[in-house]
Amino acid sequence: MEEGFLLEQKTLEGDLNSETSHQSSVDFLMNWFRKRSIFVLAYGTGCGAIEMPPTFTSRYDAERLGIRGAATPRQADVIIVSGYCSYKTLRRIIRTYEQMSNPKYVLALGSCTVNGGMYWDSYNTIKKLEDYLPVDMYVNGCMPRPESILEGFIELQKEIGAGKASSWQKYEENHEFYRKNQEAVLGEKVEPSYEADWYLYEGGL
Amino acid sequence: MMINLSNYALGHIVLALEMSHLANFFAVLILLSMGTLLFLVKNYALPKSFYALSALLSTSLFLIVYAADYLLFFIGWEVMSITTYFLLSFSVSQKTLHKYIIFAMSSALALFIAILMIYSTQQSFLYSDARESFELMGEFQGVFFLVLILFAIFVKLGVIGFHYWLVDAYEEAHDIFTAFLSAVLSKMGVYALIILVVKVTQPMLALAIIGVMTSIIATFKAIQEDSVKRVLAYSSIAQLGYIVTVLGVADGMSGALYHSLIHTAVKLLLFINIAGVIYMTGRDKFSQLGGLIYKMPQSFVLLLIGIIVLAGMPPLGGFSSKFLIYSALLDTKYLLLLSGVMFSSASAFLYIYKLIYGVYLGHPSHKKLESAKEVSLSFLLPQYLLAFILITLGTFPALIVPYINEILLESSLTTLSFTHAGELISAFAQFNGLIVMSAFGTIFVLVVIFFVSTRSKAKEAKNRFDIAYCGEEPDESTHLHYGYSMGKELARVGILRAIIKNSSSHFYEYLGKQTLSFAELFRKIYSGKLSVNFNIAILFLLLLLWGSLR
Amino acid sequence: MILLELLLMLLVAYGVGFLYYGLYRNITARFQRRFGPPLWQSFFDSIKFFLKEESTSHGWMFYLGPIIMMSGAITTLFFIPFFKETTNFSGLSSYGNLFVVLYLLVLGPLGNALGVGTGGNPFGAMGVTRGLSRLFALELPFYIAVIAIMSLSGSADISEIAAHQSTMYALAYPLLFIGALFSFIGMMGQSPFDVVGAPVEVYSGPASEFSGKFLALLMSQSAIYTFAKLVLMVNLFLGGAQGFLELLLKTFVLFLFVISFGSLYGRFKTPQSIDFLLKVPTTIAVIGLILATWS
Amino acid sequence: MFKTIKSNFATADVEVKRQDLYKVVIKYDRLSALIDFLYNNYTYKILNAITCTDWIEEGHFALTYLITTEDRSNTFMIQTLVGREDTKVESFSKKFKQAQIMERDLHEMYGIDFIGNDNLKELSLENWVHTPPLRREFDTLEFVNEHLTFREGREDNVDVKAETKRLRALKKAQKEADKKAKEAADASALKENEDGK
Amino acid sequence: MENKHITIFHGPQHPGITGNMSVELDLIGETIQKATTHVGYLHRGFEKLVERRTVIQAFTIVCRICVPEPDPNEANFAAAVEELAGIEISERSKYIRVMVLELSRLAAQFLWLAGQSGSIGLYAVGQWAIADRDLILDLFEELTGARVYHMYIYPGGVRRDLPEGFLERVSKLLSYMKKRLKDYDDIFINNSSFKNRAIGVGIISKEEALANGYVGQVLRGCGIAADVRKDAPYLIYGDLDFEVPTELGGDVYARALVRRAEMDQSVHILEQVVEKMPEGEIMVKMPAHRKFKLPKDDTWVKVESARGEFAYYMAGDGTEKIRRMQVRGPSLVHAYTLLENLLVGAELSDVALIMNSLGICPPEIER
Repeated sequence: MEEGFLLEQKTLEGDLNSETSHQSSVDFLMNWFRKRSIFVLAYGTGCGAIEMPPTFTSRYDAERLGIRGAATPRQADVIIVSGYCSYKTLRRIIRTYEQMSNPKYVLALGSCTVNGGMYWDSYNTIKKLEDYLPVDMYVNGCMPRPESILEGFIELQKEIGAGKASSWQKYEENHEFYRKNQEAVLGEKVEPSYEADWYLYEGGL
Repeated sequence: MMINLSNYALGHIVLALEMSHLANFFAVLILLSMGTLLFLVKNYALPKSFYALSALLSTSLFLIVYAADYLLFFIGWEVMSITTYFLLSFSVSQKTLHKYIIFAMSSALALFIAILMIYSTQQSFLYSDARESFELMGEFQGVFFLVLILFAIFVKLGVIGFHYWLVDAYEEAHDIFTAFLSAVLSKMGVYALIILVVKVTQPMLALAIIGVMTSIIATFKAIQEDSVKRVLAYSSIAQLGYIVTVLGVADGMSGALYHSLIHTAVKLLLFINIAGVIYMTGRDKFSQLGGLIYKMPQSFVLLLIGIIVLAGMPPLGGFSSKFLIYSALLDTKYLLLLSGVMFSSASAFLYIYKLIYGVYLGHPSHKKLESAKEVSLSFLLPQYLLAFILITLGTFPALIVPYINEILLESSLTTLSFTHAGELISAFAQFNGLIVMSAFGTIFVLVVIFFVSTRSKAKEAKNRFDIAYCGEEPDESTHLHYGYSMGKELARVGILRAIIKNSSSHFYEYLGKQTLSFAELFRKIYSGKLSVNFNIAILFLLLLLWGSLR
Repeated sequence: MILLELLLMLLVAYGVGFLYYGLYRNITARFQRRFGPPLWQSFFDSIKFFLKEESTSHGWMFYLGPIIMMSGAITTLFFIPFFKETTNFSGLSSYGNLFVVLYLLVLGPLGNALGVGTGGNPFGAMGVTRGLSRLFALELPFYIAVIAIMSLSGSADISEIAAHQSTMYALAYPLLFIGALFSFIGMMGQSPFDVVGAPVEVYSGPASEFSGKFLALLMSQSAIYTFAKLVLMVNLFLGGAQGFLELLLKTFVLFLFVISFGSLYGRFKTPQSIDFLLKVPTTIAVIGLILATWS
Repeated sequence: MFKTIKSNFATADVEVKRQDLYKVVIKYDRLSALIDFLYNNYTYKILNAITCTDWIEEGHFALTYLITTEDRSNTFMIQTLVGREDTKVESFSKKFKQAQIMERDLHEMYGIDFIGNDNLKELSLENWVHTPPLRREFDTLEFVNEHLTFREGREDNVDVKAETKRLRALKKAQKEADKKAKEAADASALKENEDGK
Repeated sequence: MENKHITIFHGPQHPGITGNMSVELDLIGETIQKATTHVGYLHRGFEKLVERRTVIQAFTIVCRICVPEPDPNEANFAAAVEELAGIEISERSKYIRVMVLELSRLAAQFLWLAGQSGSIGLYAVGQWAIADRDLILDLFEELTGARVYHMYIYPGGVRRDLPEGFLERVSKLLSYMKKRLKDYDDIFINNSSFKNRAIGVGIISKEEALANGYVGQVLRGCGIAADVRKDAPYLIYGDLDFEVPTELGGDVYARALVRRAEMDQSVHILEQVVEKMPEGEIMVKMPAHRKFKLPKDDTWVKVESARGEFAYYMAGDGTEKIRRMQVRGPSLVHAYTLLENLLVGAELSDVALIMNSLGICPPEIER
């Protein structure tokens, strides 16, 4: 029994390290630390949140892969958009996302984030998350099982390790595009108070 | 080394002035306060009589300090009390004035009787005869004498139970005068305690216990207050509580003197700082201030130095005096008292943080505060001077030890050992302020260098509302300043609620009501409240005189 | 020479601190019936945060807050000798004493509190208030115990106190030790006194607003701080140590006790924890003090 | 009880739906009197829910108040019909505290004004400027098509019957194509075979 | 002008909130002066979506109304449809439904256990409880094919028959649970730190609870034995032997004790169901789903969920589609009328505790 578990752990970790890439050793080290430590924001945005406790507790124990929860967006690396996203929540997600520090990643859970899922004709949920936020990894299903969430995390970690997960750069570069889409559903007046050049900030200590 | 200035004989009463080291020490405190506060004067349109009365007040203070006999001391004390009354009357409400004058008069009365008791044993007012006179008194008379003296001094110090007038007066007095009250007039209480009690009697455990109780209770009272000046007033009471405590034990004089100096300097610094804030914003409550740090950065840093000293944190001067106080208590094995003092000192962190948070940190609680600017140099200069003194005393804690030793020698007490200015040595341990300061400073600089050179760049938040706020977005109308609320939760703790909720004012209000109804009888004969008080006082005085001389 | 020694002390504290944190996470994981993270996970976390591309700052005081905290932690460490009866690894302890250390222990958190206040996050201010409210209750039993042992040892010098114990004070004066231990659990931020950063109540308390390298610095200092506190406790009550092995053994036993205690109890409310600390451990410590110094 | 209700309030008999569920339809102006009657004379003291059904064809809302006895063994459905446009209804929030939130919900979803309810702010929606969503004239699909984009490839929004037909035709065509291809392949194979020979 | 209080949000992005909702709190110190609940972060317009779908299409989405325990929704929906269409289901399917409902209640109580212990920082209990809940989810997966959203209680019966040996596995789980639940008593329910936090917090009076239409553990925690299973028995609950546990305190601890006792009762009911499970059909004959029409009629059905009475109002209009389906979950009144009153005067530390003990579940409030 335990052997089987240890075997699984070994496989998962081996899977994590399987990606070989051509990076400078500094980048490699940096990305290695980044992928080995993932703080997930405690934000159950939709019904997928019900499978988060199993993922993070004793049965599936995401902490063995270095994945753990973080209370505030300031401390988090990953925001999980767990399922459908009503406009009211979308606004909070955008604000929260913009408060996270670079590099940051978005993991989208469930079919609803892909194409609206069950709620394709609902007047209050968005249908395609990537119009509003850059998504690093979609985990499909309604709802995704803890195993698939872990799988999604490992894929994300591999991409981080290879330096390929760069959705945050995409968000910076295409900020106007995202902002336009966000305004289209949230309305002009609900614009979060950051200015558009917020991301162009340079310098600092 | 004593220098007798003069000896005048009035009948068989000998009056004397003398310039002892102790007197000089307190004179320096007076000069320091007056010197620094003078900077501020030009910012305010003060009535001419204010200056005249201040001059009178300072004269009386020097008379108190340099008197070598009780009669001159008493005259000085009286003049001080009465000029204080007039100085207070510029801004203080009638009610508070009444409170003050009743307490001041009864304390004067008590002092006077006590002095007469000393005189009646040996027919001498001189300090030099006092100890002998006290020993000659009978058991009952001795206790009675001490009670009277301590009552008089406790009123001036505002020891808990006698602080009824003090907090209100501090709050309502003119900003400059509050600083003076806290920095100097309370030190006169300390001086009186040394002259009239410590030098006359054996160390009294009761005094130490009262001191500890005072500091603990005043600390918890301070935590609850919303007004900045009231917090500082309670803080003064608490700090004086330490001095009273340490004067109650043997070998406590060095700690008491050191702490007097530190407390004078730090309270001047804090009150001048707060005066600047009030001058700039017109607000004096935590619930109305906040977020001034980037508007008034220099004031912030100066207040920061002040509160570090007030907290007794190691690199600055506050620790040096605390260290002496702790050592004295440890040395005399008053271990529970020491725990009490340290407990009070640890509790003080809360109001100390509230002081700086409520005024400078957090969010501005009103739009007006966003347009505040740095105060003028006349506010800043004295603060820089005081901050320099405090930092120097932290780095070289033993700098004034030789001088304190002179005072101790003069009172024939054991002196502190002295190696060099950086090292403060007590009976139990020593610490090297220079090393602590330079270690902390060096590490701080190294960490800053390391931190600046890391890969991650610090990005300024766009505005003050860019905070992690559970996904929601605060705006101008959201109350985010926690200044008022700090420490309010303590009222939920059973033990502390007794301290926080009960107040001596209940007792005095009850007493006041009884007196008023009693005074209704006299009202038909006398008119005017004050005169009634005076008359009652005179009656009472006659009664007591008769009692003590019989 | 002394600089080298100080550097070594720092490295040892940093490494051992993170190692203990890793062990802590693994041991609690086993309490919770799970596998737990890699041993050095906390270290990875802190390095990861140092490597963040950006961190949000709220002005220079906010910037300096964690730095003061880190400086406080390192300074505290340097004033605590690792071993007794030797000057090796005694750092700067001969220039300070227990009073200095007791105050230095608070210096860092207070400095950080300034940063927290500047950040303007109400949860941060609430966390700090909780911390400071709890602080005095926490310190009282500890102070009583420490004062008693200072009086017993006749010195306020930590290495002398450590050397003075022929039988360790924890055994000779168990009541004092128990009183201090309650405080120590709180100082280590363990249940039931972990009110400061309680995530379900005040978000994450003082740390709410710190991101990226600020958080990394806070994590690193916490590792150093933890070790410093453990060494202090060993010196004061467990008879000090004579070599690294003894030091690690004693600190680890203490650490293990604290975390086991922490994972078995829920969290008090702030007033409850103050009430409890002012009643039970204080009474124990006072009785201990009276018994210890009666003669 | 039923007789009193019939004679004093209702237009029709009380309908016994289940042994624990009665239903009565009454005029709006007798609603509050009936609820008071049940409240005062019997133990129907708990307001369980207020629901609204939009009968757009008939031009009215059916408001249903569900009142339960104190021992929760029996529920009364009191239904009343009110107009669809600018509906104004007396609030029950003074009598039943929980009515406040239920009415707020209905106000948001149907646009019914509850007079006397002091808080009718938005409950679930945020900055909603369109038709109240649960009214029948609000077409959610149209709204979605107008405001949101789908990922390409999503084909939910089709008529099932037509789609089935289309798929069948597609399948058939595929089959035929397959058949043809097979035939061709067979033919070519045959040819190759023949060639090989 | 004066700024004595401080306004903070407890949620939506907060570790101490039950789901995606928020409570706006005005505090002085940490004492709450005013609480305002905000929901709507999860509003999907179920009631609108149902109106657009045929009955069986609607069946697939109703379970998503309440995430922590979807089965009461399915049961309610099926019961309402059956009542409107006049369908009588078979005995076996009734038993299977009861089994599913009770298993789901047990799972929801474990989730509550995790939340409640997490709200006082006792994380070990939470970890255990979630893992134990997973054992139930495994059974669900075997039975229905899904861990969370089962779509199993089909109008007219249940979707699939029990797999072979399923009942044995259920009884095996039950005997494990019986042993395991005692551990939770030791480490959580009887833990002094939980008692310290929970006793005397969030007290609800009996009169208020009755008058304002509160349900479930809130009523049972103040001594009223309210339980739909007893008051208006549905399915086969009338034939089963079980008790409605009550406590008198009316506080968080009383509600915790009630919940804990309900877990025992669930196990007890499940044992009976396993024992009595009859043979027979699982589905009655149903019309083809595209031709399945509901008459123009309405009804009100309710079941007892893990958090109290869960009711549906359903009206048909003679077509294939449902004219109106209103969901009245237990949380609507609890989250507003109750929570907003209960929090005033409480401390910030109590918020998570009280919310968990009320079992507030936002998706069923806003649907």
